[in-house]
Amino acid sequence: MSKESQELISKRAAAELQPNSIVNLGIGIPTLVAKYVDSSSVYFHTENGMIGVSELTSEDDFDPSLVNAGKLPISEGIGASYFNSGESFAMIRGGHVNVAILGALQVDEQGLIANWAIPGQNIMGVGGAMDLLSGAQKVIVTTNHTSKKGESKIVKKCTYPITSLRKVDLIITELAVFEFSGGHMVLKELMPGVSLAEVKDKTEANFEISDSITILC
Amino acid sequence: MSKESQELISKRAAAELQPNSIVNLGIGIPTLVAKYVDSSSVYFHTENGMIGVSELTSEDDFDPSLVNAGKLPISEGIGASYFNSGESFAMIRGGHVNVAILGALQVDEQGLIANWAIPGQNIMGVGGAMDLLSGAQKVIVTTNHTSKKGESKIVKKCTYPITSLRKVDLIITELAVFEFSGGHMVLKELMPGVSLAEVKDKTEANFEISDSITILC
Amino acid sequence: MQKVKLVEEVINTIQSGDILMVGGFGLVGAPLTLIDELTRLDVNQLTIISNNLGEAGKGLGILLRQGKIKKAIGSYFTSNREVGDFYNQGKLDIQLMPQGTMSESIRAGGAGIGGYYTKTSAGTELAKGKEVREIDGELYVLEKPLKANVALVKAAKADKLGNLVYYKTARNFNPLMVTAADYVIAEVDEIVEVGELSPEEIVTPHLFVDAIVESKLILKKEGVVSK
Amino acid sequence: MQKVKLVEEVINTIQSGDILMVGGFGLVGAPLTLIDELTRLDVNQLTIISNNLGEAGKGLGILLRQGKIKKAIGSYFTSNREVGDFYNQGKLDIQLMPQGTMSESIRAGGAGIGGYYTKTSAGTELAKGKEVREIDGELYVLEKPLKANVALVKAAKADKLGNLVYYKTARNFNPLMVTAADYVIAEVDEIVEVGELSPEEIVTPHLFVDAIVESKLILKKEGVVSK
Repeated sequence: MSKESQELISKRAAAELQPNSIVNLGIGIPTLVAKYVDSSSVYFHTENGMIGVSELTSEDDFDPSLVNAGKLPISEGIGASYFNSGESFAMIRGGHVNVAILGALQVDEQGLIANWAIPGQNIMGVGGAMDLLSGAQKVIVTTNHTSKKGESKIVKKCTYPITSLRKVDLIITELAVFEFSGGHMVLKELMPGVSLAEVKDKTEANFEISDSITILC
Repeated sequence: MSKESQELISKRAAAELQPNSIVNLGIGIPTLVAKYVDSSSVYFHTENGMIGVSELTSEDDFDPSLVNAGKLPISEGIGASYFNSGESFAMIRGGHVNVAILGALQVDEQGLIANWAIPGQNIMGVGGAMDLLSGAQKVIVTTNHTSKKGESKIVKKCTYPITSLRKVDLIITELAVFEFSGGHMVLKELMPGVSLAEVKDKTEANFEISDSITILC
Repeated sequence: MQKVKLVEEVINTIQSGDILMVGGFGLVGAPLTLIDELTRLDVNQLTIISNNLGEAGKGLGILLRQGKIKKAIGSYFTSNREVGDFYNQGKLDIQLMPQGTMSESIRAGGAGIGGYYTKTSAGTELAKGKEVREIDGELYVLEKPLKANVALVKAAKADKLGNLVYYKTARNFNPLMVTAADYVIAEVDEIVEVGELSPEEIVTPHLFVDAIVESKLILKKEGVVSK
Repeated sequence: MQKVKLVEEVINTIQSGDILMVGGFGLVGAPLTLIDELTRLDVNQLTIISNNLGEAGKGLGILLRQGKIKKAIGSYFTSNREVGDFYNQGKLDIQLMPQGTMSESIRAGGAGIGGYYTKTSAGTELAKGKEVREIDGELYVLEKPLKANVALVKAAKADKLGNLVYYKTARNFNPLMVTAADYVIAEVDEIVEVGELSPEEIVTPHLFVDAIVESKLILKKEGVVSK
């Protein structure tokens, strides 16, 4: 994905975060969201056992024992605290994390997500994805609209193994923002310069179009 | 029970504790055991969330927020630590407490104990007794041999509601010490000045007599 | 977000019919100021999840006398003999739990666990009507999570974000209860600025705490006194 | 009781066929000295419970190359691509678990819980063959406790009794694993006298720890280096 697309998606996801919310960021694009948020008003939780994750101020000035779930160095925000992995996932499963922002291989028109396994390949990792889907109050998917091969990642029905029975709440791509409401997938926003025709063309899933559709700029 | 009997029982129970063991003391006679143990070599666990309980050095010099499971003031031994009730019972249930010393209303010849409820009376409390029986590696019962009415507390079969399916390991009374081995109740020791005839007379349960029976003095 | 509130203001979160968790082992670690304020609140039909119901006419024992409690869930009500009287008169429903099961069920409620198996109480009267299962040759009882509408807890210190640290055995059920209620009110003896508590010493991270009040009543050698 | 031991001495506790828990999230909070010593020990057929299996040829990845590991239980093996190769060649058995389920099962193993229900993984391939139960209208999966013969963990400091404190995100699985093994070896960067750690700051009470060794290898910015 282009740097511009990543930035576009991350910024849009950042705008979704309410002040004082507890947010868990997945690996990849989700991690970038932190750059666009005032970390003194949003509290980042990382499943390896910390709340109050803050961005590194310098790439050289890091503590090798202070990392996020992607094993990348981070720093400690004011008011931060540490806990063990069991307590961390108790927070997640118990519904204490307000928002999880996750990447996806596929999301389908029901809101089911596949983001951990590819059919025909060894399944070697799952990490915290299933727990975050089980427990986070709101799940936002940030993803490229299409795969590297050009296939739509917003599909009618996931063909990859699903991550959870829980349906996601919002999808943000470089082309559009979809919301799930009342069991329907609804196109809510178009990214700057994107036409409805392009979104229809690149989306396999059936979706409704919001009456109040917004064109971001 | 007379002070002498209490002292006799507590001292005998204290002698049962191996150096460096983790010990939980119930309310009543069990609490007295601590007086006869070097608390720098035995570590007392209390289910309200502490390991390293130490005796008060003076009755006036206490901290009202530092109590044992009987809500009595205690002090903090060197190397002590605090934890919440859930963690405390995780230690107990998980088999991390070496010895629990408990009082009893009845113990039967199978080793089953009743120490929380009396038939016909409201059952208003159970506390940590059931958990200690589930999880402690060794359970020692310290009790009067007979009830205030003179009835044997060492019975053929508990008529009071049992506390657990788990059988106790040792019974210490002011008359004798019984051990359970291979499913049998075995008289192991007579307290000073107590005759075998007296123990037989005051014990409803059937018991075997150890080949190596000891007379304490 | 301003979490620091007045006791009189925050107590109104509690409504008739609510399920409340109340921290403390007897008076130790109990939110004495909040309990006191609750006795002045016009509510009833409460379900109280707490290890004890105070003593006769003290702490939660006042609420009992006031007839505000419909049901009590705990492990040791023996310390207040009026509990038995209310129960006998059909004025109070009691759910007695082993203390370890009570604390584990609260943890389960906060940790998104749908149920768990424990050996504790298997084969006893407290397991009556519960599902029993043999696991590796031993009997286990299925226990359910406990959750509440509001939790009233006591801590030693809070920073203004709501991070909490506790004091000695006043910790007890408090760090569990903060995880298992929709709204959590922490009564503390001292409120400090964010950053004053060490990140390694914080026992309850702020995400669990909704409101912080400063204690007015505290436990001293001579009993419960004004601060 | 002398818990402070030499690495070379205490590593012999581990025997072929043992189930081992190894702390750490990648290299962070991993007992690097103990893992290094384990690569020199003549054992095989090990089951390793750890979030990852190191990286290719690093940490637990060396044990894998040595053919000492029979089975790996963890949540994220993707960081060592040789894990897939060994699996495809039938040389390694894999049990993949959601990270929250893995940590909860270790806690359950240490806490005497016979099993528990979680929504995590319900309806997915990881729930295949597992008992599913509907609770309050949602599907939950029954998960079992995890236990081990030996746990190798990393902490920042120990006192000579075995009380432990951790450092930042190097805490991770370590405080859980100490509760769930028959024999627990804690590798620490500093050993202090009993009484030097504050009773309120101790994260792992000493009853969980059987042996303490001082670390020789530590994680620095430039990677794993001698201390």
